[in-house]
Amino acid sequence: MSEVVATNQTILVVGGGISGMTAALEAAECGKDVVLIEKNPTLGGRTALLYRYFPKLCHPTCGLEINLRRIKSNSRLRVLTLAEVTAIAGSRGDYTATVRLTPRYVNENCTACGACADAVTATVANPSNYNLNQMKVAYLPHAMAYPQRYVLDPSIIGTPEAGKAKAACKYDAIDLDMKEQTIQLKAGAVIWATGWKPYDAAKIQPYGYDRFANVVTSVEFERLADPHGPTGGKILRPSDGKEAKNVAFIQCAGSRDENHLRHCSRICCMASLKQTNYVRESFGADGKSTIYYIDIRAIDRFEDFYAKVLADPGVKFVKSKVAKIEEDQQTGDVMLHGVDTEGYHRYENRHDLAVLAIGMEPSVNAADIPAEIIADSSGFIEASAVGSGLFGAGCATNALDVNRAVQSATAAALRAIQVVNKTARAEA
Amino acid sequence: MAKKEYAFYPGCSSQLRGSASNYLTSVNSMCKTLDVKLTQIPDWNCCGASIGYAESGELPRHVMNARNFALAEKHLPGQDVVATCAACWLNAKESKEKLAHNEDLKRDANVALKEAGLQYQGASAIRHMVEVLIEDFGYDELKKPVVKPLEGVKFAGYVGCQTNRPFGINGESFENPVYLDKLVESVGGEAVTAYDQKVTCCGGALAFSEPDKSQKQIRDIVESAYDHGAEMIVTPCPLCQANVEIYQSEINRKQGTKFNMPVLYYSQLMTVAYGGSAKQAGLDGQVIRARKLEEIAVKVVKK
Amino acid sequence: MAEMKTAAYICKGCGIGERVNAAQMAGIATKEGKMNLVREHDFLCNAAGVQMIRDDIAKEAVTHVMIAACSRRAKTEAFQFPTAAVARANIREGVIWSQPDTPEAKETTQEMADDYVRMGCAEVKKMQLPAGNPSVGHNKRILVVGGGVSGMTAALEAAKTGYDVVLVEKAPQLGGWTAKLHKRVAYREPYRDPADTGIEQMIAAVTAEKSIKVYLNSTITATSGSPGQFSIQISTESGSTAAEEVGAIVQASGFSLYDAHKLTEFSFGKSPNIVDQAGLEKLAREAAASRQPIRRPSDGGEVKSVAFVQCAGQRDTTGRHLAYCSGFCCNASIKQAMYFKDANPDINTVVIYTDLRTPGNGEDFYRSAQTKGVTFTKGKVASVEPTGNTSTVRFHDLILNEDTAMAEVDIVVLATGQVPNSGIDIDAKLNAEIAAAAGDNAPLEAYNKSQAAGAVKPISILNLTYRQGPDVPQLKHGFADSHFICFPYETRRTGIYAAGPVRRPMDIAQAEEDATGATLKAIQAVENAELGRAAHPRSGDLSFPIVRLEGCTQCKRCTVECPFGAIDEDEKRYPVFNESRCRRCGTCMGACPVRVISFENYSVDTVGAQIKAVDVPDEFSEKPRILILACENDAYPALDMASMQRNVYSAFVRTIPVRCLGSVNTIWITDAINAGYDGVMLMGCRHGDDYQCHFVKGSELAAYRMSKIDDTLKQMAIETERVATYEVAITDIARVPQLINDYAKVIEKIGMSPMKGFA
Amino acid sequence: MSDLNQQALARYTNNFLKEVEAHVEEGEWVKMCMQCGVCAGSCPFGPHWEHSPQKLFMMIRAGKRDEVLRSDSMWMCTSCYNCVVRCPRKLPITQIMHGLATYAHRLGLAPKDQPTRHFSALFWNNCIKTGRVNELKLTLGLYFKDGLIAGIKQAWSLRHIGLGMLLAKRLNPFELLKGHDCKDKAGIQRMLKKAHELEKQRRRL
Repeated sequence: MSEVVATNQTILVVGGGISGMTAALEAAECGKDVVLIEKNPTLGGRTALLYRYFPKLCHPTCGLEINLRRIKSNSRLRVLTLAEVTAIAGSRGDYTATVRLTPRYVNENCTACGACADAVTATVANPSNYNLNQMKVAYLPHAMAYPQRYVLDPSIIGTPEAGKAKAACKYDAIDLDMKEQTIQLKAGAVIWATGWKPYDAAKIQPYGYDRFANVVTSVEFERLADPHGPTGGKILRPSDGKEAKNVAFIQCAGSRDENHLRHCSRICCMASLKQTNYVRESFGADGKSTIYYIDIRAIDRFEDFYAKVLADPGVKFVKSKVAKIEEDQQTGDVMLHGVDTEGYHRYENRHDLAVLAIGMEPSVNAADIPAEIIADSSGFIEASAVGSGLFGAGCATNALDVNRAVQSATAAALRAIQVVNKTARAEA
Repeated sequence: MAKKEYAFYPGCSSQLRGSASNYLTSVNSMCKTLDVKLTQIPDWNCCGASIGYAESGELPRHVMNARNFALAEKHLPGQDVVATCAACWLNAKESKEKLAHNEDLKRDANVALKEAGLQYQGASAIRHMVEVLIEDFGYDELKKPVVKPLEGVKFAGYVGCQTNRPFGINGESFENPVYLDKLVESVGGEAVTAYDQKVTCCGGALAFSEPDKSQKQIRDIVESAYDHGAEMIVTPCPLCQANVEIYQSEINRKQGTKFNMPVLYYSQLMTVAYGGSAKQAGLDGQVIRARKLEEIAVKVVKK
Repeated sequence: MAEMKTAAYICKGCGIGERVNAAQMAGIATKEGKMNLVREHDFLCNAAGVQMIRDDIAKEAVTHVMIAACSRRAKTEAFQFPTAAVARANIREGVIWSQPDTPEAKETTQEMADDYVRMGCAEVKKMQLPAGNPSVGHNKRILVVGGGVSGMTAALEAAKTGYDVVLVEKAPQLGGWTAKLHKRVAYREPYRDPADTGIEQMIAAVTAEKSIKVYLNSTITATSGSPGQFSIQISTESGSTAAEEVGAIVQASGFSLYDAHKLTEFSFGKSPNIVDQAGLEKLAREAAASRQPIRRPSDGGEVKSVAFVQCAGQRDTTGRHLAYCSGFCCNASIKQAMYFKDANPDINTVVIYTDLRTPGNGEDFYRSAQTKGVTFTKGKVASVEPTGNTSTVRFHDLILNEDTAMAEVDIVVLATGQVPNSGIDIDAKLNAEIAAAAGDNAPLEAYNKSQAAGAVKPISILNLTYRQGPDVPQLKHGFADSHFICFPYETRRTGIYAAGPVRRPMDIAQAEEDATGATLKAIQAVENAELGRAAHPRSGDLSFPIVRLEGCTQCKRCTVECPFGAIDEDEKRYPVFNESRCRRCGTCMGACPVRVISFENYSVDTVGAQIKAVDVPDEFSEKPRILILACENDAYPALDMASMQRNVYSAFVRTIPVRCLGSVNTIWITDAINAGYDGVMLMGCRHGDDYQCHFVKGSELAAYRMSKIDDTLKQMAIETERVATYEVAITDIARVPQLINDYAKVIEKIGMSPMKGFA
Repeated sequence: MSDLNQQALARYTNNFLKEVEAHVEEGEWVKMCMQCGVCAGSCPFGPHWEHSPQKLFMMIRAGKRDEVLRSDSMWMCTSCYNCVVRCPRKLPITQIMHGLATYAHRLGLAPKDQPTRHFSALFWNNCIKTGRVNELKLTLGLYFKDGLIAGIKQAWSLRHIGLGMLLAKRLNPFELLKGHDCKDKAGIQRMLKKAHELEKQRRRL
């Protein structure tokens, strides 16, 4: 990895999700040298873990395929995975980033043939499915993983499992002696695109996410609908594997709430509207969805999509912040308690599954960003702070949908180019 | 362990032959074992309770509590004020917070207090006895003096409202606090952790004015305890204890149920576990006798 | 061009060596493939293997490389050889991972592998290394159309990046809508109060920037050329026409406010006290200028009560008004309510909404308004009735569930929406012409009639001289936007990027971000154009369509069907290709009935040869052959990933990836049928409203063409089932194998093709 | 003007909201409600409320003074604080409900026969008389609020409860004559008298 050369005309992009990939590609396709840093073993970020996008119901992996092809064919763009930026020193036009590289224990010889995975027996929770299922300790993160190279879970190093994996590899691709290393990279500008994470649902105590098996988050529900997911795309509820035909969607789970996230996470309404389609897709007329909401925020042209769902007889809308969820300890069903405030109607509704439209928070706490940034009360950073050569992109800057995240990333790429062009002109 | 001293605010119901007098009895025994010295705040007065609102208004309510603080500051300086009654604790704590965050309110309160020759600074903290046990001792410390573990007795930990909301015990959640379960386990009892009515309101404040409505609450609370196989209910709140215990017969009479579920204070469990007698544990104060505890209480401890 | 020297490399890694007979494949490459050089390797993608190929290219002068190993999607970087034409035979995912590892399957698996080697050899021999585009443009100036916040942002950002700018604004001054605002919505921490627009400073910056040339009072009368070489005609305020050369265009033509007069129930126009949001901004600016509080327009009386009617003429389900939400209006009304509250807290300000939409930190702005005493009520407004100097606002309070009213309201503000200034909608005519080119004239006649009947024609923004029409294609509701979620700037006119509210309803903050992004794309376009490189999604592709005009029949199909309007027509109706506009999808190639259009590395022959190379067993073999033409963007990856999951499918299929289903020329189908294939499956992306085709129209056009192929088949006395088209998504890892196996059963049912042995 | 217009004059104006903000404890929070309804759904006595808290807040903003102040809804509050801990806008709803009740009581608009209204007043007066609550007098006081006969009936119907408490030594019949009290009763009275005066000024009553 240390062969990565970077100068103060290089653009460093931190985060390999849709925003980071976009920023990196747009800059590289303008002819700039870019280094893309991702802390996970694969690029793709959160969108790679979504089944469909609203409002087109198209598939995130479709766009990922194109972006990966762009990355593979662009020699100006270098990608470091399992890499984390621990410090950024310097100033606009002249930064030095310290990057920690975590060992993958698999080198570039790997052909992704899968022999190591066949050989090992131990399993760990699978983060690509939000830990809803287990995976082998030698694994390809997911079918679209890039680099298309296996990973050994660090927990098996020094155990017989590691030996099994090594023995199974014909291509000398497994290197158990890999050590963590730290490298320094120069950069003229930095694009910070570390994205978002779902708010910790267990903190929303009245909904009992930590107590009731059949209360899941919207991101977990995406995995249930995805053919690559833990249920092979069948919407089965966790408690007993029963088909979840009657699903409750609870909006503002963490968002718009001074006890949790003060901001509105923007995407959750659309995500739930989208997910009602999964329910109908799977169960047809038997599929019933109920959306409990405060305000449906289907901004601009998304209104069309909202109108479509409104017209669906299988979907009910209840203007209410659900007060609490109880579990029917016999059946495992969830009972929702609350009041429909449009005319004051009290309800106690039974559902197979409750999906919390979980809020977005920045995945890296502003305080932990190893550089000078300006953050707001929710921890989102300013996209273009005056005088700085570090630019925010995507959901690190605000709660954004994919389309807006990509716009933001494209804008960030230009801002970064402006810095390195200046340096280039100065040095020319 | 070193002697711990607190300014004690027992509250009206704990007074001699008051509805929670047995609470006080057991607290005293428990504290004796734990080597805790409780000194009553001289001439303490009623907290005004939440229900007094119709005529109290804001300032008078806070002044009532400010008086108790002022007395504690004056006579027992440096000592935390400890309440055993949930309502006393809540109202005192609420007043303290209000007075701390509203200078005008504090000034007015002191103008009123002056009439009683007192002054409020806000020096002493207000804590519930449960906080003292958990924070100043901790479950492991509380385990040590146990000589008669309450083996085989199933307790439903009924937390109720006012020790739980809006302030609650540090580190506990509003919807599923577990400190009573932990206390039960630390004295060797069996906690019914799946008990799902632990934070349901017993309607205590309206027990007199809206008996039917509050008795419906009590019915849910007791029924669920039975459903989960509990033999007794344990609670930290005298109002909850009184309501949930004494109205069972009334509910039986009206609705033909056969409720006979003892309702105890955590302090009674601990007193018995620490080897205290039924009397020291105030078990004679039960309207519904806690036979199993009484049996344990009379058992001779083999040294 | 150096003479062709071909080499085939057979990899035995990842179990290929164990599952199939590599030596036999090598033999086929030599004998049938006629490869000059054939090598087997145990582990072709490792350093040694790759070096071997590099050496052959360097020392043995190999110009054409055929690699029989894993899918072209795997080890892409390792097998990149810039100086050689490269074809990949997909033996791993396409054969051994898609077939069961059983003795029974061994024979058919080997046949598959052998065929893919044959196909790879046939393809590579027809390929040429792209020589690059001869007619590239070098102009790097950026034209910005529109002098509002979006346009000025684009101009300033381009200048900052070191590019010259020409900015054309139709109004006599810069500033657009923003210049008409008193204040803007809070856009940064603490999101509490209305903020200064800063428009004057922005205008000053644009005026002061030497690299920005500003035309005011001017419109664009003609835009011709292509990225790197656009020629612009500008009619200027003096009336004279100026000419400018630019390399790329940012269209920031903004929006118009929806005409509130259409909202008769709200009595707009019946009283000066009923205004739209722009109207209130005007009042606020005048008041601020005279240091007075906002007064009642009708009589200058004191304002005691103001009502804001949200979604006025928006989110309309009756079809009479705007169907969409403009997104910015809730925050705008909150801001305007603050104008009053900040001046005098005793003024009643009531915002009547159905859903309050303040995403992100807008929630803080909403909270701030509540703190200031703005009342929000969820209700549906029925009517606004002016009487004297006040109005009564009747509405249904959705919370209290009752019909109610506010009386003696001094000012009523209607929150109307944004209507994009996107020029002329070209698609109606274009679709008619596509039909006409395919022999169906009805739609075009209908269209011409409607025009003759005097359908209102909006004014064009760009006046493109493109054959397909004067403006960029529009999406639903007239927005000149890209349809893509992942690729918001990929409009259908290469080098022309829409920015700001013309793309989607948006507020100032979003418009600034959007314009900055669009500017990058414009800059990228001029950089690519200079190098003759394709833009997204085939970024960096140096190939371009080459036409043999001598064979052309001027049928116009390529010129009307090109999704990117890359092809114009000369006076003799011959196609004129603008390579820099081209996105290399091959739709023109698929459209051409006489097959005179091809790319150097992707042509009628590169695919045709593969089809013909397959060894088709005779009708008694009970081994049908099914050709799959699969979109390389979605269907082909789906097949790969199905194999990664070891989802088994029929051994009778032979798959060829295509750039887009739009590039499929019907000759390939007839070739296949004539060659004795028993069936053809076409797999492309979803088309229609929510199309997923990366080239927008490709899969739609393919479906259109295939709907016509049935007649051809009937003429050949072939069952129509022998050609089937499928919409396939990249996630269909279980469905695709199922489709294949079901189709194999269909073929089994209708029996082997009668055409076998005639080829 | 139609009577709808007559009403409409008062509707959705600040008047009543401002009145509540001035005179009701924590009243300044009413405007912050966003009508999510979590309070309504969280209340254990919810089914007994004619108007839920969030609806009361909307009614205040809509200027429905009489309907709000004459309502017995806020008297249903059990002070369980469920609404308070769940409110996404952190409104002190319990206190607001008490505040509204207190205000309605002061204005004499609260329902005459509202039992909680009666008990609440009784409780306060009981506890300030001696500085400490006299449980027996309090109880009996409530029973006999509707006269002697009704009281005896009530007491009789609940006699076994009293008996149980008596046997458990948790009820003292002699409290009727003399119960617990504070020594400085006089001081407490003076203190509260002052406090009430100040309260009047603070709430501009």
